[in-house]
Amino acid sequence: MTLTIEDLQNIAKIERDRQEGTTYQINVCVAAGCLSCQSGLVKEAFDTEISRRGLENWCLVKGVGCLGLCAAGPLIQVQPQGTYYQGVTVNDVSEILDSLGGSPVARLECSQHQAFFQCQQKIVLENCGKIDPERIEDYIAEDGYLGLFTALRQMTPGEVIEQVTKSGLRGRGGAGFPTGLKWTAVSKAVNNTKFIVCNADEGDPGAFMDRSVLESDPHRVIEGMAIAGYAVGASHGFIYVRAEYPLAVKRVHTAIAQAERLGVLGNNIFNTRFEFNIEVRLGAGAFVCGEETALIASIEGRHGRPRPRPPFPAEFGLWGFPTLINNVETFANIAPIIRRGGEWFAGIGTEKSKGTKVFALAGRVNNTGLIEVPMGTRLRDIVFEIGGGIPGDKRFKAVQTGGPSGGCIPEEHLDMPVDYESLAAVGSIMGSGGMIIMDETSCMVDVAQFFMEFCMSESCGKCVPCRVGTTQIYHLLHKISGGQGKPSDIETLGELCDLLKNTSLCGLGQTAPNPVISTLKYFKDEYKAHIRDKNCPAGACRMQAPEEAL
Amino acid sequence: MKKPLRVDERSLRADVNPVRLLTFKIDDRDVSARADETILTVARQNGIKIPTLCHMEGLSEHGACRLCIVEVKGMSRLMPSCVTLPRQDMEVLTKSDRVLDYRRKILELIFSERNHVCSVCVTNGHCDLQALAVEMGMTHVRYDYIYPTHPIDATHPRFSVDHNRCVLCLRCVRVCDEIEGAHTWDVMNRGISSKVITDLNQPWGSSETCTGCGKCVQVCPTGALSEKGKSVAEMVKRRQFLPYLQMMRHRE
Amino acid sequence: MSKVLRIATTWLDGCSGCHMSFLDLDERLADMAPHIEMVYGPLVDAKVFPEGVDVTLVEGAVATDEDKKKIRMIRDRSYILVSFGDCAVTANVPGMRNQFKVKDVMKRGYLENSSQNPELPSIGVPHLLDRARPVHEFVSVDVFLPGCPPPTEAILYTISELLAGRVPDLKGKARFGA
Amino acid sequence: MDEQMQSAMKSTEDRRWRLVNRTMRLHGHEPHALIETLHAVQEHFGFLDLDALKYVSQALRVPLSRTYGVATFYHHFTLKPPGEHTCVVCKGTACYIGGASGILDDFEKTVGIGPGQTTPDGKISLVTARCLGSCGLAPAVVFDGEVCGRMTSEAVLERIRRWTDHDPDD
Repeated sequence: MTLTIEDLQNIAKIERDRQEGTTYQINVCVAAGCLSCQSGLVKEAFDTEISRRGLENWCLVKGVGCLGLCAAGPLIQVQPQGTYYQGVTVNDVSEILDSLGGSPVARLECSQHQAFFQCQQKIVLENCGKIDPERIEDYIAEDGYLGLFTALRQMTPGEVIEQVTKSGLRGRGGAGFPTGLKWTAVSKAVNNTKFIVCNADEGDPGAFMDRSVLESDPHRVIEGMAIAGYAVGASHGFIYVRAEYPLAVKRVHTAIAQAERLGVLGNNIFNTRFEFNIEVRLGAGAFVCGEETALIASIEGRHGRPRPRPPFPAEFGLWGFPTLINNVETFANIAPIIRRGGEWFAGIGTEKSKGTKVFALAGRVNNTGLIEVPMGTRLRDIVFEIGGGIPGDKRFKAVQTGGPSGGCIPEEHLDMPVDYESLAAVGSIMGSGGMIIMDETSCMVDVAQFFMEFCMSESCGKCVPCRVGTTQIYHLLHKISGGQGKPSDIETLGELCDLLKNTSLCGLGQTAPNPVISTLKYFKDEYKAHIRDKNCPAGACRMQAPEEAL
Repeated sequence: MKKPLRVDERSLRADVNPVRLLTFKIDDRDVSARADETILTVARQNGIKIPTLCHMEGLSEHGACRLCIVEVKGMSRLMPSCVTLPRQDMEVLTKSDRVLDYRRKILELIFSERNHVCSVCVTNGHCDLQALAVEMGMTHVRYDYIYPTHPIDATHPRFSVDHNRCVLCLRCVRVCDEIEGAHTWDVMNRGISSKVITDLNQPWGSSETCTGCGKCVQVCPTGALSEKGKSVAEMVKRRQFLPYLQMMRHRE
Repeated sequence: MSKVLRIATTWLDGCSGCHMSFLDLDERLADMAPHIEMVYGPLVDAKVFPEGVDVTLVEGAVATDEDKKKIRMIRDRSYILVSFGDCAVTANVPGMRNQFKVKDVMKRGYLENSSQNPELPSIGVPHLLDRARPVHEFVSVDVFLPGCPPPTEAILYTISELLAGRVPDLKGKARFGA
Repeated sequence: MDEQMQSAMKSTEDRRWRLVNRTMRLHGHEPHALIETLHAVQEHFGFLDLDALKYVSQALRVPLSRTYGVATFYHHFTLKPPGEHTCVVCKGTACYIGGASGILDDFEKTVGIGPGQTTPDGKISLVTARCLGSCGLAPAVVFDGEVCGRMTSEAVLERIRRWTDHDPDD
């Protein structure tokens, strides 16, 4: 028995009726951020209280994915009004239930009209905070798997790729390679066996977009992968996800099982000859496995050491077979593109960077959390409007994008639009979308040292420039931040950074110097103060006594 | 239940056509090559010297020491010649100032990494690393030495391993896996803590899988792997077996 | 050439082997004599390191607090500083203790391996630094002359070039270990 | 490990080994199941000991040295038994900016162990994580699997005191 479009529509209708059958709906965020603030207990308390009062047919409680404003967790949203409540505890449950039908509980309310909610445009996160991630029916009620149906029944693989190409979508994992080109390359590779890999090894410290998407809307990723499988001619997919994200792993497993049971994964999907299966593979704590060839090695059960490219995975990937590797957010964009057309997607964003981008705001900013904005949004708007500015009257110093491979952007460049090219022009990268805001209390030498320590311990150790170079750079930064640097160290730093960038084997080594290069460029005075005056202007570094100096 | 994924063999590279011939330039000289030959191979065929460390004729390419980097016109990054295939009309520079400068810095990084004390090394005078320093005109290391703590394992009856002198070229790992077929050696940890190990990081002498063939010792470029009982003058590595074994295995 | 080159030699943590190699110049020393003046070093009888030295050859690694003071003073008083031999260039054998703590090295050397009166030296000996390090990690060095010891020919070449007013280029002429 | 012990492991009544064997079976005992299998061993036993590595190597036909290499390449795997309680301090960027290094310093000063170490009595292990993805709640610390956000040194040490002074399991 295979699934038909009528079955799909039927499931959607039943689900919508179920949800619209109650007057009120309370969405409790049960993504990792809010769960760690005990939102699980809050949801339980709502369930208990509602059944105690016998209101099951009047108010529906739903555990949903990330509502975005993690700083204010646990968050809940009451529908149909859309009222947000922040910092909700078990003790607030009765009061909120009492207020339904009357005026909202003012002391807990979190204005839905603030810039944080108003300035966003959601495609990837459209279902986050709306649907129950553990119920496939809820996803289907929001047009889920309609994209897969459209692709399989109404389009040829070539037409699918054409739409993706037309959309202008670029890889959301960091480098921004045009997705359509990648798909074309894999589809053209001549081989009966091909693989699809979803890279969910989100290793950038400071990024949690992929985790939220997998926790809040896993079916969207599965659907994107299946469409990709159809387009390039692959019947097997892997989701490579960090073991550090147990909740995401669990929800992906649940989602795959539901999809198999329903028949949107497996054989003869939607009565076609297309078959597609997905397996989950756990990462084990290696940032370098975000690199395509290291990721492949890891799925093959080996240590994640990259190999020289070419050949690219599109020709020679998993076990030597053509392999398409895209990131979670890239796959999450596919179903909407197929449903609404590439042109619709291409209408959003800037000339060269299309669509929206999810960012994880963290660091010294009021509204830490997850946001999605059109490409080309001004950095200043993200930090000061959506992010709500810097807490405690402190002065903004820099925003770090792209994680350990990215750079620190100073105030003078805040008015630039966020897209791939603009970020590269100021020495940073889009990366996967982590955005760390730093204020005057952050020392840029210390920050550079932090990132270099990261790269040093995440270097796989295969090629010399990265293995020894990161260690030497870290050693120099450590000396400088401890007040033991020599004036010539700045030049040596610059030389080593240049060496790593141009001679390292993989992307990790080639981009590892970026945080140092960008801080040297924009904050050289801070380096000089450490070396010449043995002083940390931000007061973050601990200087050693001069006698100890060499 | 789903069938477990079985992958019986690796797919072969279909993206390179070995029959095709092409011409390109190395150091302004016109050279011709088969499409599946690396820049390094073609350079050596034409008598152009490019220094190498992890590369070894007869073993798979590792592409990790980065000493064989060359400049390719139109590309900002330098390319390792041991794994880069030429393209028609490509212009390769093997001795530009930029290339020589980077190579020397990389060699200095290698020297700074471990405790290479040439004066008290059994391969002093027969060491690939030492020879590279002379060849590349490296008279000192501008980076601070790291001075890691590394043990010497002399538990094997005939050989010993001194990790202070290891450059992680992994020739030993490859020869043991690809030629001897034992895969006794591998690498543990990562980054600067990487270390070659036998079996479960146990003393070499207690390894169950080591056949004692000594191939790893012979291919080791430095004094990291050596034969016991050999004096400095005697510790010359014998590597003729490698092309010979290759030939014998590929005969009809 | 008219000017006489004022040369000093000194050794820090080294074995004096480099100085021996220097003496191996033998009769060529006599040829050189009219052009150079040895102003300081173990080979001549001068008590104080003089000011305004043209060339100083430094043998040995910087291993004690005294070495550290000395090399800074020498740098100040020398126009050209030559790192003379592997110990000065790489820390070589003195650097082999760097893997271990000074305390453990002393214990091993003076207590565990001593059959008579095991005792740690404490009077009149300089304090060991945590690590023995090459000279150029402390002061700037103009010429690096590696080798353990540097070959006599390389020493001759170095001095001849300096006499000719050129900075010697030792690339390919000397090697570590030697 | 001798033959006897191996067969004992394979047919063992120990539920944990049965689960590990099940993982290998699900992947057809293919060498590519190595990492998945090591995950299973660590999940059920808390760490990877040499006998387990040897057993997995043989069952999946993976060279011993490669198994050891893989087990030590990935930071998630540990070859030492963990303490009774585990405290994970996130060292992601947001947590670092938020003061995670101060927490680690104070932890070391008070409890006497650094990251990757276990107290001599085997009670507490301190681990650092690269990023828990709870950046919105920085700095984040995990106590025996329970993620706590916006932590301070005092709050962390208070939790640790509860573990050492009054262990509910005792």
